[in-house]
Amino acid sequence: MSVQVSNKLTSHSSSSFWRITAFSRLIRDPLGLLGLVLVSLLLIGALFANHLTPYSPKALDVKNRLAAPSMSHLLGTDQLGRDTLTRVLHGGRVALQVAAWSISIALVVGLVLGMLAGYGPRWLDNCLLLVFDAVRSFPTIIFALALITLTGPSLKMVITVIIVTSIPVYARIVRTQTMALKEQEFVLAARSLGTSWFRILRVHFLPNVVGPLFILASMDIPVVVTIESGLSFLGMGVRPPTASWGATLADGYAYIRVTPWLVVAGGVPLILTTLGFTFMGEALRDILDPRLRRGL
Amino acid sequence: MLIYTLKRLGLTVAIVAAAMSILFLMIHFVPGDAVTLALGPRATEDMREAYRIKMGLDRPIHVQYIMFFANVLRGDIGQDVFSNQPVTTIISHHLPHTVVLVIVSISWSAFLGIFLGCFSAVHRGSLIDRFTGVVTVSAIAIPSFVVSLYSLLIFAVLLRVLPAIGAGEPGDLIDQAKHLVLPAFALGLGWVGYIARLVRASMLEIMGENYIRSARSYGLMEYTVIYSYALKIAVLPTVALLGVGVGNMLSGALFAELVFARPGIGKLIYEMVMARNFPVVQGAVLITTLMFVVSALISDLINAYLDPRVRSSL
Amino acid sequence: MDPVLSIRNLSLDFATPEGPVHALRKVNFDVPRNHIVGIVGESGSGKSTVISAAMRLLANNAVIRSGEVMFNGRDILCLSPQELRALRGEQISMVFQDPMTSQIPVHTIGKQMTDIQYRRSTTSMGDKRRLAIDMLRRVGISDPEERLTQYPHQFSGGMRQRISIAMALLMNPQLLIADEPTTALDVTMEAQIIHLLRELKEDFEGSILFVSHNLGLIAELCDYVVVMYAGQVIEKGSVEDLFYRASHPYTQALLECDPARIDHVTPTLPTISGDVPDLHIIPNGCVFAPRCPKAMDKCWTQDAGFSAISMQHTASCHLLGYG
Amino acid sequence: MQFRCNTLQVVTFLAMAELLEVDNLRMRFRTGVGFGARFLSQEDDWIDAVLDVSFKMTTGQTIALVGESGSGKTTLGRTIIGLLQPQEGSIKFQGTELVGLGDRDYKPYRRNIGMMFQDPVASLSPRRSVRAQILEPFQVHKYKEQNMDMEVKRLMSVVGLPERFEGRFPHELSGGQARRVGVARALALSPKIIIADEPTAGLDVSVQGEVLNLMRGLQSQFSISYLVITHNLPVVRHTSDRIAIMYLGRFVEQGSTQSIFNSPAHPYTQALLGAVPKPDPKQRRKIISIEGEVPSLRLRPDGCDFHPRCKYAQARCRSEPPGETKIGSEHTVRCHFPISG
Repeated sequence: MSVQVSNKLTSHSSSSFWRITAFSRLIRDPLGLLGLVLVSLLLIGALFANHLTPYSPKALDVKNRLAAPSMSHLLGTDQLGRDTLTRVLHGGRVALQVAAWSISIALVVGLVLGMLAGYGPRWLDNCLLLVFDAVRSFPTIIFALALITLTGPSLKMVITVIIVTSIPVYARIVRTQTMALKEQEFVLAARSLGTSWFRILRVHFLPNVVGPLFILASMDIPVVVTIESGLSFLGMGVRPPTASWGATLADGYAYIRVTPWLVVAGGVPLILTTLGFTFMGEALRDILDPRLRRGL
Repeated sequence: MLIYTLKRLGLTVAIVAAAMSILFLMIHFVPGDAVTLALGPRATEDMREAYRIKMGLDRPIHVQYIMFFANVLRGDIGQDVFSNQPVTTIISHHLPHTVVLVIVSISWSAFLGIFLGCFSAVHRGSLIDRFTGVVTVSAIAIPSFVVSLYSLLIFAVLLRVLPAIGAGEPGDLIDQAKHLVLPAFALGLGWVGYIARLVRASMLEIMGENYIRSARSYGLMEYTVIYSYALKIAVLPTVALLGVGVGNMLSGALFAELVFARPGIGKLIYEMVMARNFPVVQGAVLITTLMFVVSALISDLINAYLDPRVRSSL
Repeated sequence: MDPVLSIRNLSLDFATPEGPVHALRKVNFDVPRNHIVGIVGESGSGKSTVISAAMRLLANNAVIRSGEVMFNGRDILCLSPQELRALRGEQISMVFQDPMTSQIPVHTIGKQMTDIQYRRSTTSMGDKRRLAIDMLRRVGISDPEERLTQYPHQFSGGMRQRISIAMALLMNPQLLIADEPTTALDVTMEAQIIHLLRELKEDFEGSILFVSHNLGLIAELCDYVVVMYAGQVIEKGSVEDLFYRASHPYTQALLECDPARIDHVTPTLPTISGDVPDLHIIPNGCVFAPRCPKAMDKCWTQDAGFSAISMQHTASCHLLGYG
Repeated sequence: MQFRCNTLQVVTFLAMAELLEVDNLRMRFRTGVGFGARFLSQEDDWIDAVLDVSFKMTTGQTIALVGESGSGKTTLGRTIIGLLQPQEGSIKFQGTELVGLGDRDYKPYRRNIGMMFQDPVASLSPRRSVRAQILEPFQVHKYKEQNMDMEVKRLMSVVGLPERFEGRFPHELSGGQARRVGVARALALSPKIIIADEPTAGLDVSVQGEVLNLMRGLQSQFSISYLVITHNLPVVRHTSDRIAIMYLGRFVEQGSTQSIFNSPAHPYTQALLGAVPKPDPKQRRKIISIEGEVPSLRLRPDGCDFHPRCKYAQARCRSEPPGETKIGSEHTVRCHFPISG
């Protein structure tokens, strides 16, 4: 018994040791540190959006419309006089919400389908692959537009579209990894013991597949944020008056010859977010799994 | 190569069929009434009934499914609700603008991307390599529609050096080219990053391969080793990626066309979505999907042809 | 006559996150002209590192601490990249372990073989092809004319190793380095390649530096043998010296362990107990002391240095110091 | 109930049935060329990786399957352990037919046959500790949880692994240590047979002896039978009782180790023995015993499989495949003109 305890202790301490070195290596990499800072700022901004500015994102102030940045409105106001900084902070909230929901759902479904395709019988693999490839062959935004034409725009539809179009990407990555693992001797060893396919997938495949997948998924956050703001830019995402970076950019586009500030205020946080997540994701990937290649 | 080509063709047909099926299912099972969508809420019940019969919507679903395929095979992908023109006609007016934009964008980004990727792989770890690394990652991370907006803001609104709106005068090639610069820049920028990084990564991987070590052990010129041997292998995955790139660019083109008011297929789709003209939207989705699948097919075949391991097989 | 290759006092570290690994320490040996020298050792002995250093094909994290690699009187470690390139292929050439990955997959054998001859600027393309064909025929490839238009993947492992040898010998080098050239091959093919190497050595009047862990192959092919353990040379001499008069306890143990050398069928095979030392820390005394059955007190504290047993035969062991 | 009956039958059969009896086994594969190629090429898309293989194994015996790459020795091992379903033939364990059993019926027999895979490290699940690897067989076969700690410790001490290795992961082990974990896992359910695929591949000479001695010790302790798949003839000579030489999926010769080494009857066996270099500079070979390479299974020659490389081939060898001929007690050869020693 005592041996077991001490074992757990050693294995636990070794894994947390590993996490500490990974973190310290992340902050020692300048770009990784920059990414971490940007992502933290975004998270803080989104979490405390209600408290960071005195304004409400929906409060109109028509007298002060399209104001340039000033001390009272740090990023100016939009065509309805709403405080742009407040709307940007709340827009970040929407973006993160969409990313969190859609990626986590797509990840789970993609993981299951990918492992089934990779480990299951050939016909199942072929069927799933065909569906994956068919879904992937729709240009994402155009597919989203067609779907939203039918249902009408909403945040839920944005999430649905992202889930549907990301599942094949994750599933294909998991499938490739599963196929590679399938031929490894440790899987043959497990099968020769009479291990059930479910146990093989759960005990032997999952831990090997999940790690790289998480890194890839974290690098997908910018893509998802881009799609959300892109659809909102087209008026196909969140409904007004909810704040979104895309909506701010759309307003800015409409008034681009009047004031550049709206376009700047909508675009800069979007760029910083995508850069932040990308830098952090790349640094993490290089630290944790340098051989990982993005399977486009 | 013959077998590979046939297999790849068969797969393409299967993918297109599957994609069409998904589209069909989506139209019929997603909540929302196609008739109301097509005619608007003010249409009378008679008009609705007439439309249903005209479109075959009164028939059983499997008949509709077969009709859908049969019509597409005949080249009939529906009619514009308002003008009653065939959708194909409308699309054919807009398509060339998009095709030109996508081809120009992918070309310049492939050209620059391969050069940058190769350059930073050869000078691995140097300052230039690190700088290129940051620039390329940033190029990937920044959404193309934000690039469109910002380049519009900077070059067309603030500096006024390039035209902002439209595709240029028909027949005036120089004017058309000028109108192409900003959209093609916005669309291609991210892909410069993608391609550069892919080429750099595969170059580095290949430079560590045993065959490069043996080539060096024979005392070959570094030029031969890098450009005739390593780069030739490193561009193979890039070629395969370009097909996917075209597909992704079709999405990006929608924003670029919208921002720069370029009358391509993306702008058409957006306008038709806004006008709730579903047959045109559906037709455009089909056409763009087909373009995606075909470009992936072409790039795969080129890739296979460049790789003697595939070319020399049956 | 001076040796074609002479490695003098070579010490080399690999930088790793856990600190430097002292992969080679004071390695000394010569490759005489027109002879075959074998380096034998187990995994981690540094035998592959020595030849990578000799070809200057080291990994990026390798740091040369001291020493020289003299080839025809010039130190390879001091050559400029241009001088090095002029040497490689033309005077020193190498055959690698894995034939399946040693040729460029996207060019024909013919193109690769004419590329190697780029320095023969006065030779016409047709002559270069003819030279390539002759060389392929020489290494036992049938229909060489036709084979020139084929790609590496169209050959089997044994054929590809023959082609590698042909490519290495194309410019008539004075020294051929072969790094475990038969490890990836089946035993019947191994015998053919070894036979081929011996024949070629007679034809080309060059030297071969042959690296292997297989004592059978060393005995079969080599004139001189260098035994390495944990990054050091521990014994060297003629092949007869090593196989009949092994003086270092490690060499003796290695010979004892080889099942092919045990005449009577035995249920229990001899082994060397213990593990190869961690090369992050250089031991004070003999590297083999922790596993040596004859280790004495001073083996743990003092380096033995080399003792000559005969003209060419030396070994590094305290036991020899006292004759 | 039925299962219990079966066990009883097995027990009564024990006295008369062989431990393992393989008869006329054939394992075919469809080659990867796929759908399109079948119409466009004339190549036969079925290949026989194992063909006409028959042998028997008794308790406590070590049989070595010797062959070059492509000889089908690994496929044969994987067929016997039930990873592949053969097209023809039978595999009987203590009289019970294993071919054609469903997964559920097969499972009770799996604990009787253990397997050690070729690559010591890669055959261990990369993210599981040594302890979890050794426990795996018990968990799969639903053994009760009690005393599992004891069991793991016992197995580790049997294979000579110190207890501190329990929490280590495969990448933290050396080849020899990983090999011991593999042995412990194969041994866990007290099997009667262990199939060992290249047990010494990738190990240094000084370490391979340790692994072989360990296997030998376990054999005398637990009366295990080994089926050793290998290409290493010098090792086989010391460790096995019987040898089967495989070429293109067939047993070309099988017999006791002594008779195979002393009087090889098949030209291929002779060539194989002749190809092993002698670690003795005085015994250098002047001629090569065999030319050419093992052909692809897809291009199996007519007649005798070996005739294109055979020094003694005659007209009959080119047309008529030889059957298995008995040339001594327990010594058979598949050759029209066996070499008489």
